[in-house]
Amino acid sequence: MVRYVTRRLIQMVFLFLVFLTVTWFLLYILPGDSVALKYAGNPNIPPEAREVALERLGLDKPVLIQFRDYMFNFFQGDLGVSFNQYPRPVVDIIAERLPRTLVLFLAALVTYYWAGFLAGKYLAWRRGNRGEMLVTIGGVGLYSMFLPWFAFMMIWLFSVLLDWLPLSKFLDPEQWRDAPFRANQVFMRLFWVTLIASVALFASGFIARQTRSRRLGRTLRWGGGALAVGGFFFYWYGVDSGQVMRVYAGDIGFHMILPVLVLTLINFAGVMLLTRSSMLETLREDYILTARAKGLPERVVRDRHAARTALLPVATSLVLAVATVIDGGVITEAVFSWPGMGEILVSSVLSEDIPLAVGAFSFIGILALIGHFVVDILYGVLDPRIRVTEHG
Amino acid sequence: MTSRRLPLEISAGQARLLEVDGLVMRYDTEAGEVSAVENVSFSLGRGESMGLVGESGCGKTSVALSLLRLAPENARYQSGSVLWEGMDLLELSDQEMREYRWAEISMVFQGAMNAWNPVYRVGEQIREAMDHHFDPPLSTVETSRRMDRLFNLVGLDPAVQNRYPHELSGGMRQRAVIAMALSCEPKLIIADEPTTALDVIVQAQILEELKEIQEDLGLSILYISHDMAVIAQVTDIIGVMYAGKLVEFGSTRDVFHGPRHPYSYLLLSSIPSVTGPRRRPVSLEGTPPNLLAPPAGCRFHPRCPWATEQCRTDEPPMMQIGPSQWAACWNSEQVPEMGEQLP
Amino acid sequence: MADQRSLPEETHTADPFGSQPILHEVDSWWKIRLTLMRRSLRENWRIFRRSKVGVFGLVIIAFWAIMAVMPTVFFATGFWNPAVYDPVTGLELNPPTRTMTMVERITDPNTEIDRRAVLLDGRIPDTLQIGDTFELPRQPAPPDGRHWLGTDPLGRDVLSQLMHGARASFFLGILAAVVTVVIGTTVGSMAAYFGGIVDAFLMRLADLLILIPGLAILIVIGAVFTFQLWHLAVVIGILSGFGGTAIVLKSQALAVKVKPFIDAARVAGGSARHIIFYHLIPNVMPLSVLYMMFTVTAAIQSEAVLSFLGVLNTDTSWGLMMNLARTQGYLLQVVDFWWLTIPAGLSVTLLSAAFFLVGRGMDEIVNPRLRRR
Amino acid sequence: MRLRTKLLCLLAMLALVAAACGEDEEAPEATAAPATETTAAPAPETTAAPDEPEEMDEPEEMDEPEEMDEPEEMPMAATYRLGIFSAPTTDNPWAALDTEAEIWNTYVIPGQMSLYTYQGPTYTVVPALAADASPPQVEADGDGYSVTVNLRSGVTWSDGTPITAHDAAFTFNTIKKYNGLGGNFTSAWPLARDDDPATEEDESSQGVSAVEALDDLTVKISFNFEPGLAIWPMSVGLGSIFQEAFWGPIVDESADAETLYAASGLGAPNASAFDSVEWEPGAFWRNVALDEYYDSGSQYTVYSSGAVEYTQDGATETWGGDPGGDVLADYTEGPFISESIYSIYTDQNAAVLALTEGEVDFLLNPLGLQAGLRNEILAAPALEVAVNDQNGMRYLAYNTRKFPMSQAPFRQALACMIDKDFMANTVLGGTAYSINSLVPPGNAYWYNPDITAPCAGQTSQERVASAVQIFKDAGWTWEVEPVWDEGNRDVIPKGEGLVGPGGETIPPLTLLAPGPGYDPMRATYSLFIEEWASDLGIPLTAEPTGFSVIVDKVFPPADPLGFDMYILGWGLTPFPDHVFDFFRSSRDSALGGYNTPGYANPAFDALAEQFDKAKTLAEARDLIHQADAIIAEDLPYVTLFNTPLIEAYSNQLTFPYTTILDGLQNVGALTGVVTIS
Repeated sequence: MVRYVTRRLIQMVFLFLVFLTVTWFLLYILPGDSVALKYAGNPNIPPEAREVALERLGLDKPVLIQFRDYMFNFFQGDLGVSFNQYPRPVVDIIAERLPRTLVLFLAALVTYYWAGFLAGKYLAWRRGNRGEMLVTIGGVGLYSMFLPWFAFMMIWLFSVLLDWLPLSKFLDPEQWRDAPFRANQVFMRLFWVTLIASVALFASGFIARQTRSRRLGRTLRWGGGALAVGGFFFYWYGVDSGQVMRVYAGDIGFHMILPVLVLTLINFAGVMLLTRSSMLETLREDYILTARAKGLPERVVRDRHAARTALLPVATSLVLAVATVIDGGVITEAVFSWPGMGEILVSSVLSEDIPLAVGAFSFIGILALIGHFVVDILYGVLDPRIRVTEHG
Repeated sequence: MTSRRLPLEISAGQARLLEVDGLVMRYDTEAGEVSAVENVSFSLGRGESMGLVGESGCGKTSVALSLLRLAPENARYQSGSVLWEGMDLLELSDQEMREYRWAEISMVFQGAMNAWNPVYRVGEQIREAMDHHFDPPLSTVETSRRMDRLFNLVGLDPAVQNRYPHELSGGMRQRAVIAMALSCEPKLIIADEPTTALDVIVQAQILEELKEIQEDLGLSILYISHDMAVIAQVTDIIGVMYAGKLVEFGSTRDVFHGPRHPYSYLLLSSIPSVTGPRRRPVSLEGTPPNLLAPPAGCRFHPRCPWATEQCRTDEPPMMQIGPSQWAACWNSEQVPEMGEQLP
Repeated sequence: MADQRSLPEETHTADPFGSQPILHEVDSWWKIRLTLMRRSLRENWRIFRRSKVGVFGLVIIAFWAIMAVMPTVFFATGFWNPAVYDPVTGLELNPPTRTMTMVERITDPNTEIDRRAVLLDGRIPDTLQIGDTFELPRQPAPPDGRHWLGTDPLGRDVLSQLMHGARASFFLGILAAVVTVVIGTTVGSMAAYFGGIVDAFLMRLADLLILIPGLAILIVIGAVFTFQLWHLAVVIGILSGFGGTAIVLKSQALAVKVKPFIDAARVAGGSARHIIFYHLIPNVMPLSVLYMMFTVTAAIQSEAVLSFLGVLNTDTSWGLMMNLARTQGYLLQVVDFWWLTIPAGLSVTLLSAAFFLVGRGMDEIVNPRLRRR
Repeated sequence: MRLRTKLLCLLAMLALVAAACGEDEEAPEATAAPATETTAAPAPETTAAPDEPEEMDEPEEMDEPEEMDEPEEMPMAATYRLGIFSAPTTDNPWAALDTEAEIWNTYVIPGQMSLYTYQGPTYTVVPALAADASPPQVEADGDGYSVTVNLRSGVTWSDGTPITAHDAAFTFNTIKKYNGLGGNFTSAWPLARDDDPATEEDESSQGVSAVEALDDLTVKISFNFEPGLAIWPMSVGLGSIFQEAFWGPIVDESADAETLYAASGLGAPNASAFDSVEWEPGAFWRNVALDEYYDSGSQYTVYSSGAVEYTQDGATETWGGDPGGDVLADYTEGPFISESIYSIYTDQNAAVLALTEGEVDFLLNPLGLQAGLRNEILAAPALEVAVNDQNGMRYLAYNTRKFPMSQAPFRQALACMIDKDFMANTVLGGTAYSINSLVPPGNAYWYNPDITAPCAGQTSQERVASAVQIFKDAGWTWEVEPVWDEGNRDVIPKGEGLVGPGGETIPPLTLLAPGPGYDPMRATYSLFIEEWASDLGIPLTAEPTGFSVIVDKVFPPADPLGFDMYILGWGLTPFPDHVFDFFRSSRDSALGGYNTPGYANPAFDALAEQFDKAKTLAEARDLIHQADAIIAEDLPYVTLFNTPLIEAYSNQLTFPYTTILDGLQNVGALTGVVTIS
């Protein structure tokens, strides 16, 4: 196991190096450079100014030297400074954008996976039902909806026609006037509090599964759940820091509803169909027949036996999707005025801001690599069969 | 065609536990109606063991699943009844049927590996059955006490219950399956190919143990197998199925020594005998019929060396041949004695 | 079929050629293979037909295929004059007009002109007095007898653009799909067949491609080249073929590799190339065709998004129609200018959904475990 | 289990949202406690006139009593809500002028002081810190030249301290310390090279050699050459001046410009009526009006002649010549608002929705609103519209270094075929208007109204005839001469085998234009030009491509022969020195300049030299008019069209004027003088 993990890690590092190199050079060979693009529109800037700018950004050095310097700094934790927002360090910019993107897209991801999984489960279970074709076609229709257009229609519906939800942005400036926090602090707090609550939930469930005694297990499961949810609310209502921040967190949450809804509608069908396939395969397994023969209620057969095993590929794809949340946001972030990593990705590439673009790309790469790695580990947790094959 | 219940004198005096009477079950498929079980009747008493043999696809598993009403959703019961202690299982509501399952009739599935859900521990899966069938529910202590007893009964270390199915060997898994089948104290166990995937030594051990358990607990067991040898070893009564029909029925001893249906004969002859008189193994030519459009008359006639014109048109009824032997063949007398060379 | 548990285990690799491993020397080999192929096609069609969603998708695709052919017919028969109906340079020189009245304060912007509107429209003489009327050409014009779906802000026929857009989508989708299949099957089969270092190299390369964020890299490439439709198709093909598809197909090919007929072919002296192209690839092909369908969907969607963002350099496409509506400010005027956004937006959805649905239908062929019993 | 986890997470999230939204009454208490620095009250402080029925449904506007510390004469105190389309990237005004020279930063960062400034809506150069109504003249001074400027007293930074000559000197010395800085600094404050004396040939050696504070209110600027109007006052006079007290220590500690740029500028003193108090990156930026603004209450009257009457504390000055013509604007300096909030909308469509929904009062966008929104904004009862000329142009450029573009008749004949009015009115549907001169008509002072388009007003038939005549006169010949067929309304037959006077054949030519995804107007335009060229027998292919691809081919000097023709656009400044920058041979793009056509005309260059030395506006205008006429005749550029700048704003807003070149966005949406009812 240790050897396997080590080998995987070495492979990952190597792969990452190659990825970094390819991205860097790909961006480098783009026509023009950051300075040319920036100054092309301003005839009042004399040529000398361009040279000054090039020198300042280090773009006057030979390619290989630039690359060597970049890599050297990269592995010392210095991602350089953005060309376009000179002299702002890339790390700063990413730190500013990442929390927003993470919170929005993780919330959307969890929601649409949850919705998709439920829908898929029922679709497989009630196979041949009249609704099946309707739901499938409707789901696929939504799935292939042209995202920007659909998003605008939803904004129009919910924010203009019904006037239930805010138009766009992630906060209401007038409410945030003189806020004691920066939005990122709130995003981070939201992220951590929710993460801790979820981990507590998951852990209590996991421990409950390990216990021999059923009663203890049930107590643990529900107790842990209640504690996690209770803790979550206690934090926002009982703890001073949470109370103060609650209004702001609520505002952000309120602004999140529409993008999460849109992303859910667009994406749930993919998960639904994956779950359906996976579940249909599971339903053909002998142990489903065993479970039925044991006289278990249908609900237990469906949820405990069929869906639990069918969860495997769904969970895998969830983890891989987590790894891609950053680049999924290009359109959504623009439409909902939610400037995050997706916006960075596009704008840095278009303005040939190499350090920022490579920084953002490498972040995505690292997330994806970790995602793949976690999938392997997760598979072991979810499917006991894998655990052993790994040993052997 | 009228259905006739077969009087079974072999185990006379015992109350009939299970009586299957004229069971007809068909599958609706897009290609048409598949006649999977055609007018099958038999009965089984308490403590008896019976075997159903036949080639793959002959409908024996369909019969077994019918007893639990677990046939796939496209199955339709045309006629007939499955009487369990006089009550027709086919008439029960889903909820009532669920209560019957495992508590009265349990099943040992073929391919024990696949019968286990890979993501739960063995113990959990057995406990689950007990949780749903004991009223009032068993206490935690009682459950684990029972569990230990079950594992001891099938010759497994009780510690095995905390392992995952894939961590067990084939034999252990099969024993655990038997333990699971016994967990709710059923009266009948259906053993569907209980030993197919195992090596011969383990196979023998398990069959031996099953037999012992049956005797100890006074269970009835319905064995389902394509393996004549297995059936011969452990059953009192045997039914031979071909293409959805029961073609021969009788005491195991009679059928084995003097099969009166050509199919039984050929099936038995195809097994080389180690102990008996040396004979040329006979091969069964051709393939089983397409059940979408079964042949008219006797379903075996296309492959039968003794088929006559009558066989092609008229379906033979079950006819009593001996005191405890029935066969559905117009020409049962023509079937040679075992050991005789074929003409 | 009778008994659920005694069904012969169907696998992904039911190999119609497996029983004739030695036939490849014989002249009639192709004939036999063709017959077999026809038979398997017929059988697969039978299975596919049962999938209602698959057939539904196929009907939509057929509809769009006809749409894609129509302009050629219209131009050839003279029904459409290229000067007017060309999707790029066509121009309605006599657009419908409407009579506008100058008012002080506007109530209905469609028939009355606010004083301010004079400033907004270069064609209105600013000497106009309140109460004067004025004929104003409508561009974009709503649907009428000449332009069934109206005209766009540049006076071009929307229907013609829609039809040409269908053509572009088909071209793009099919090219991307073919590239996906070719690369996916070749790479997957080679990795499976050779194993070892070849496998490691190819698979790491595939991992690398998976790491790359798709849309961003397409934008990068869009900035490097004059990014035309076929570039996009090839890039999407490579990304999806070498990335996800190759990995799935490799595991499939691995399953095929251990089948007896491969050994037989090897014993019979088949070269590596022969075995890969004649035995491995035909067997992973059905699965790769499935992925092909999903690639088409992805390609159509990517094109639309890239065009919408204005990164792609094409003449006509649905995404570009939406882009024009967006950059000219018609995107949210769904009621007043529906013909500028709804047909194009709906087309993207319909066609990509259709390919996806066909893919679902094919899934049931390729993966018998999903079939209804 | 995982399923339940997810469910609970979701529920928790929703519950949180519901809880936070549902209990607004707790909100102020929670906010008020930790509120820290700013002068404004934490809760919404805007007041609406109580008789305004439309405001009734926004309770928070009614809740709070009016802020009492607002000056008495201010009629209203309100929040001005503006939308911008890209997040500001810095709060540092130095960086905002150099590396971060993005319009979005300029919009939100309060302005710095300068000696002179542009006065809207005429863009007259008027004194800001300087006391003299018109810029003093440069005089010879030792080896070089210098100008001494007297400063006004009573001009203060936002922190209340006076702005002095020392601040100007500090600013220059800082720029010098960092070797000139970059971006806008380079053009505003050209730095004299210390090592070698200025030469005529090497423009880069010319610049400001020193800025000294003679006393608090006198500053002397020294040059190492004799600067023309373009340098003094149009560059140096308009250059930003920073406060020494605040920035001095930071500059002392910063070894390089990078460190200076990295310093936070939020709350740094500035010379506007606002202070930046809050920057929520990616979401909004908030500026709060000063309690005491030195210019508050001053009266401005702007005449169409460009003259400005300025009245402060009862004393009236007249700037920019004698008052004459109509009064374009007559207003009192504010601010009349309490704060301005700039919200970021990353998508224009969303921003327009926000505008029509009343979420913002004004959208700041250098491109204005899209033409297709005409109907929508006209129909919106709560919106007012302002339409203005854009100071810019879309143009076709010939690479005059190559045959046949090097031949004036060729350029003229093709330009003759281009029917700009047809393109603008018919093809572009009236969303654009054609332009002929290099200075757009909206720049009234510099615009040359005598310039007409080649073959202006001719029909298609006449255009073909004229183009053929131009070629023939120059000795060009065809194998098949193009003829206009009136019956088919087309050129039949098209020209074939066009050769130059020396028998040169025309190689296949490419016309680069932005792709339809980037700008459908220019892409379509290029296709029509291709069509017209082919009518004449010119093998021209339009190639719509990526914007950066064109920039890459056209601007870097690597391969000046790498293109034939291209279509791009320029955004321009009010002082039109671009007319010379774009075409004088010393600014050839091969040398790093902006003369992309490689145009070299000694007569034109001579005008450029005169312009460099011009001392008065009238003189400069005359030279610009002459230059514009030369280009319109010789056509290295063919100016094509311009689009109007459409802006919409809430009808609650009142601006002193709305007609201004480049629109209200160019004067920062007039935050200083706007009133909100």
